[in-house]
Amino acid sequence: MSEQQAEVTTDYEPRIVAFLCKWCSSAGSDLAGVSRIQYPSNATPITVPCTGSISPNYILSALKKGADGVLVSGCHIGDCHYIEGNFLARRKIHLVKELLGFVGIEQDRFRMSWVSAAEGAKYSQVIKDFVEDLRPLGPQTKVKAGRS
Amino acid sequence: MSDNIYLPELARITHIKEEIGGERSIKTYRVEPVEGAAFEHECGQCAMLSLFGRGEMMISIASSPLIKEYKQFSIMRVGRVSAAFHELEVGEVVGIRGPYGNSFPLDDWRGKNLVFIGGGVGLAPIWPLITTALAQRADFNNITVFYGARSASDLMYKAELDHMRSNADIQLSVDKAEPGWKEFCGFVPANVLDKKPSPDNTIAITCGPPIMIKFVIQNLQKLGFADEQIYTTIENKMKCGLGKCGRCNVGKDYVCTKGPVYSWAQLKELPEEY
Amino acid sequence: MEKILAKNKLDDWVAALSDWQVSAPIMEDDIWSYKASKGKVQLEHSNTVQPPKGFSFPQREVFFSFEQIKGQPPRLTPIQPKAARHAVFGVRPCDGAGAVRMDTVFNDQFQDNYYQARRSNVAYVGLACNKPQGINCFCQSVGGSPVSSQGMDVLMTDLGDRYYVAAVTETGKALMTAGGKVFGEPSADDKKKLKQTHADALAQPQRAINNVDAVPAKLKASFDSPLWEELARACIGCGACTFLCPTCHCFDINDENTSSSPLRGNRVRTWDNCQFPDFTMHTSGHNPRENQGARLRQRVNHKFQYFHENFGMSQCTGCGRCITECSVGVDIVNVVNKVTEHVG
Amino acid sequence: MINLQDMRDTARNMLAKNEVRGVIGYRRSTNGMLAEPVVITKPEQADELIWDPTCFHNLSLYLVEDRKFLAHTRAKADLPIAIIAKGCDARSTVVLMQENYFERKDVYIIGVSCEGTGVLDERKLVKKGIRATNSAFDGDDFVFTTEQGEQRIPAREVMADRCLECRECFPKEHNIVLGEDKTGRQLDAPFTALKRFEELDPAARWEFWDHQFERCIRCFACRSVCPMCYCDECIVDSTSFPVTGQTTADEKANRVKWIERSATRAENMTYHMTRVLHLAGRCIDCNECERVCPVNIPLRLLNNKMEREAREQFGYEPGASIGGPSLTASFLDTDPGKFIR
Repeated sequence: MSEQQAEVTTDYEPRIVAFLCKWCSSAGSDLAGVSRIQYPSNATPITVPCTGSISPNYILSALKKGADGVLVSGCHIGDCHYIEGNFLARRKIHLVKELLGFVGIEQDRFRMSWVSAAEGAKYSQVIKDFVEDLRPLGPQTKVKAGRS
Repeated sequence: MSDNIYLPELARITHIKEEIGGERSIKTYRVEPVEGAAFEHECGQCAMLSLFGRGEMMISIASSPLIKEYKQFSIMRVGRVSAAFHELEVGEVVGIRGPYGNSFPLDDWRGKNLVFIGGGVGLAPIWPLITTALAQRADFNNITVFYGARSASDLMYKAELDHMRSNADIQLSVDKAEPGWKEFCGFVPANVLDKKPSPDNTIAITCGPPIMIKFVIQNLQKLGFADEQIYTTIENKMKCGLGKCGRCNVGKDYVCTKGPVYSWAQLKELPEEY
Repeated sequence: MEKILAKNKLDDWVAALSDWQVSAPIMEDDIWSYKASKGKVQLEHSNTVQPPKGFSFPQREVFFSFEQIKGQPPRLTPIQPKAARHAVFGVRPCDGAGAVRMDTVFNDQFQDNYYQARRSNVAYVGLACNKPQGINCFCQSVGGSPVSSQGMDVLMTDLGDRYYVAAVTETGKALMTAGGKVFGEPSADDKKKLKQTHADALAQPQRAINNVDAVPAKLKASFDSPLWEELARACIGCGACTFLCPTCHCFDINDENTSSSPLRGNRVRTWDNCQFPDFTMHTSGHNPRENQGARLRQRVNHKFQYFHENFGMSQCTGCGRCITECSVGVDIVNVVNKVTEHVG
Repeated sequence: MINLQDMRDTARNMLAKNEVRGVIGYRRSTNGMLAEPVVITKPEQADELIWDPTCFHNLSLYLVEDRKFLAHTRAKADLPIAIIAKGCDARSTVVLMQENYFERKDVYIIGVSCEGTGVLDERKLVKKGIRATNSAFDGDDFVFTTEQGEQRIPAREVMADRCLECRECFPKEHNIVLGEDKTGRQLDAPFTALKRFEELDPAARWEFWDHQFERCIRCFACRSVCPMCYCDECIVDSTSFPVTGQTTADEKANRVKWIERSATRAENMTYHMTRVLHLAGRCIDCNECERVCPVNIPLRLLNNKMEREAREQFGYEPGASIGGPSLTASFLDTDPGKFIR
């Protein structure tokens, strides 16, 4: 522990893959930008039609390709453009999160949030919090390819 | 060939010709080694072409062994690697290893009549044979080339074939009649039966879709060709080209090393696993 | 060179092989598998679940890495296998025979430089089977024997409190010479006991393939038999039988990219399996071996007919793994017997 | 106690009366004492059928194979096919019908109750050092024939873990059923093995799974044996099986490669986790995947974890009813959402 890990974590910037629903969270992230709200640039956004369309495979794939954290963000419950997409996502993502924890992958590496198109400030806060929570965990090496 | 049997040599594309357009377009590529001389090959042999990051594919060499400076390949756009190949431009560098497989016994055929029967992209594997025979025209008796495709716009090597008419009997066909088409209308096997090439002192070489080959052979037999007078090539999925990866076998033969060239007399002894 | 090794001196011999990595069967996760020995070797195993073929033919091997910056020619860097000398203890005769089959394939016509680089550094220290290791052993049906030294560098025979150790190759002699004084000279009694042990081993009952010499011709005549489909009815098309086979050598080659810009990746060989439907599927979707019956036939014919026609020996060495590990009872001995008994 | 003769007579009569196309059941294999799956199509084959503690296979897999075969040959089946189904097999048959893989009328379920026991875990028997040539049910015991003579062992000592924890050893969905309903005879509480594992801290759990995933040889026996793994298109295959002459080069070229062929830890983990998530709410704990694994990867733990989450968080029981919703294509307003920010 300690020294070696501390050294790694000081100049370490977590890389986040953020799957954002096109109708809410993606618009929310735009609003954060347009409103010139400062937030860390660690997240690579990928816009998807709906959180309900996210296959667990996307999340595993992001981790395999070396993402330190994965965020799934969509409309608040009741606001889904497709009525029930985020309800379905809530179930599916719950299972993914539980499974990751079960095999011993830090559950903090995976996060879900509801961010509406009007919540630019919330989006920036979600990213800020995520980056801060990821930082002490150090680089994600468990699922990343090329380890063996 | 280097000691590393899986390591391709780098080769530069020096010429690309679009033979046929459409979804399943066919392009003809010339490649030259980036360094040193190209390997020697014989008519009917194949080479493994590499596009790094995409994979490898086994393609028959479509240029005559008499041409030393480059190798020619006609590639149809059908899968992962071939689709990516079709995006390439002149000057780009690919990988090549080979030559693989056996070859047509052209030397045994000197003094004979040759009848070539090709369909679609199946003209490419026998093209080196046709061009070599024509380059050594005096060594052979009559040379006839039957070639057909779905439509006139699906015929490859059109200009080259027209150019050959002074030296060989060229018989083209299209599957269905179309305006302006003056030659045979119908499938290739029917054209063969229509023109009735004589089996006397003749070797027939056919390549094309499996179903075409099947009927060509039937019709040749009707015309009196013996099994030993009929040659064809077969293909199977391949990965190594070296008789090791184990997937291209037809019975005991790995097509990549024992094939792809077979006389019908040999092929009919093998199970139909291709 | 023939010596005697007291069982309690086995670890001393292993310790003397300081220039060698030593692997031996170890019980872990409830299965026997070859693992680095860490100085202790106990040869009390029934056969391992996986044969030792992976030492020279690993499940995954990088041929070369490639890198291409847009607009520039690709750069290829061949990856040569690390050449460390490796002694594998406790190899059973069926797996020694398997090594001979693998060598045959990888040296036929084109010598496989990757296989050879590893193989030339692997030495097999075999252990004769005084009795069959499982209920599905049938090495004697396929030209092998439970006391065969085929493919081995050294063959050990368990004589109770001691091993009778015989060098088979020059490498084997070197391994034994390295042991120096841990070995003793065999007495006349030891030699007598060895003879008796081997005779007893050969007399142990095994499963049997009927009329084995006629099998290649009979299989050839049965290519179109409807029995293939029937016998493969339960087959689920997994790869357990071939991946665990000491002689199955089929592989796939793929480009595995690690970066898209600049393009970087590895060309990788991985084991493949004739029981998977995609194994022979053409790009067009046409599949010459369309159903599981045809795929079972390929596995059986490759072992018992094609290999015989090409190399004059059965590719199957009778280890029985494909039977024991099949989850639905596909049994190669039964399949061969059933198919061939239907031919005159 | 199930009377084998009843099972054989049922199969024989239905085949003789032309009520079914075939009967999927068990027969003696040529590999020692084990049973193997068989499809019998003639009344005279009925005497091949057996019923003993090695009948662990989930035969509903062969309902899937049968459908695939029919689709491939474009054959039409006028008659149903019959299946010998234990409680777990019947539940997976229900899931298949729930997913419209086939209809209820296409299958005739000959239910068999596991009664006082379940089926054998062969590995537990091997660990006891018993080499048997035959096995039989007898009340709460299994009776093995060995070289030393008959050996009677309490079933719970060598029974499969899933049977110890089984909540439904009686096939609720059936056309006819053999044996008594002994629901509630459960020997261990559900998820006993899972709970034991979960006592480990995350680092220990990771160490465990890291080791397990590294060992996978990707023979895909787990996928091949699973009745729920019926997809024509699977991320682990090098090709998509619905490819025909009409499939365009673009479709083939643009197929996403989610996973590499290399059996490395990362790829293996991606494979197994994807599979587990795809089975969530569909896996009925027949545990065939773990049984067939040649290197003993404890896949049941993963599937159990999903099963328990579904049960405790969403009140979902897989294989409960043909008309019911599927786990991941349905939701409740009360689903937990506290983890969402």
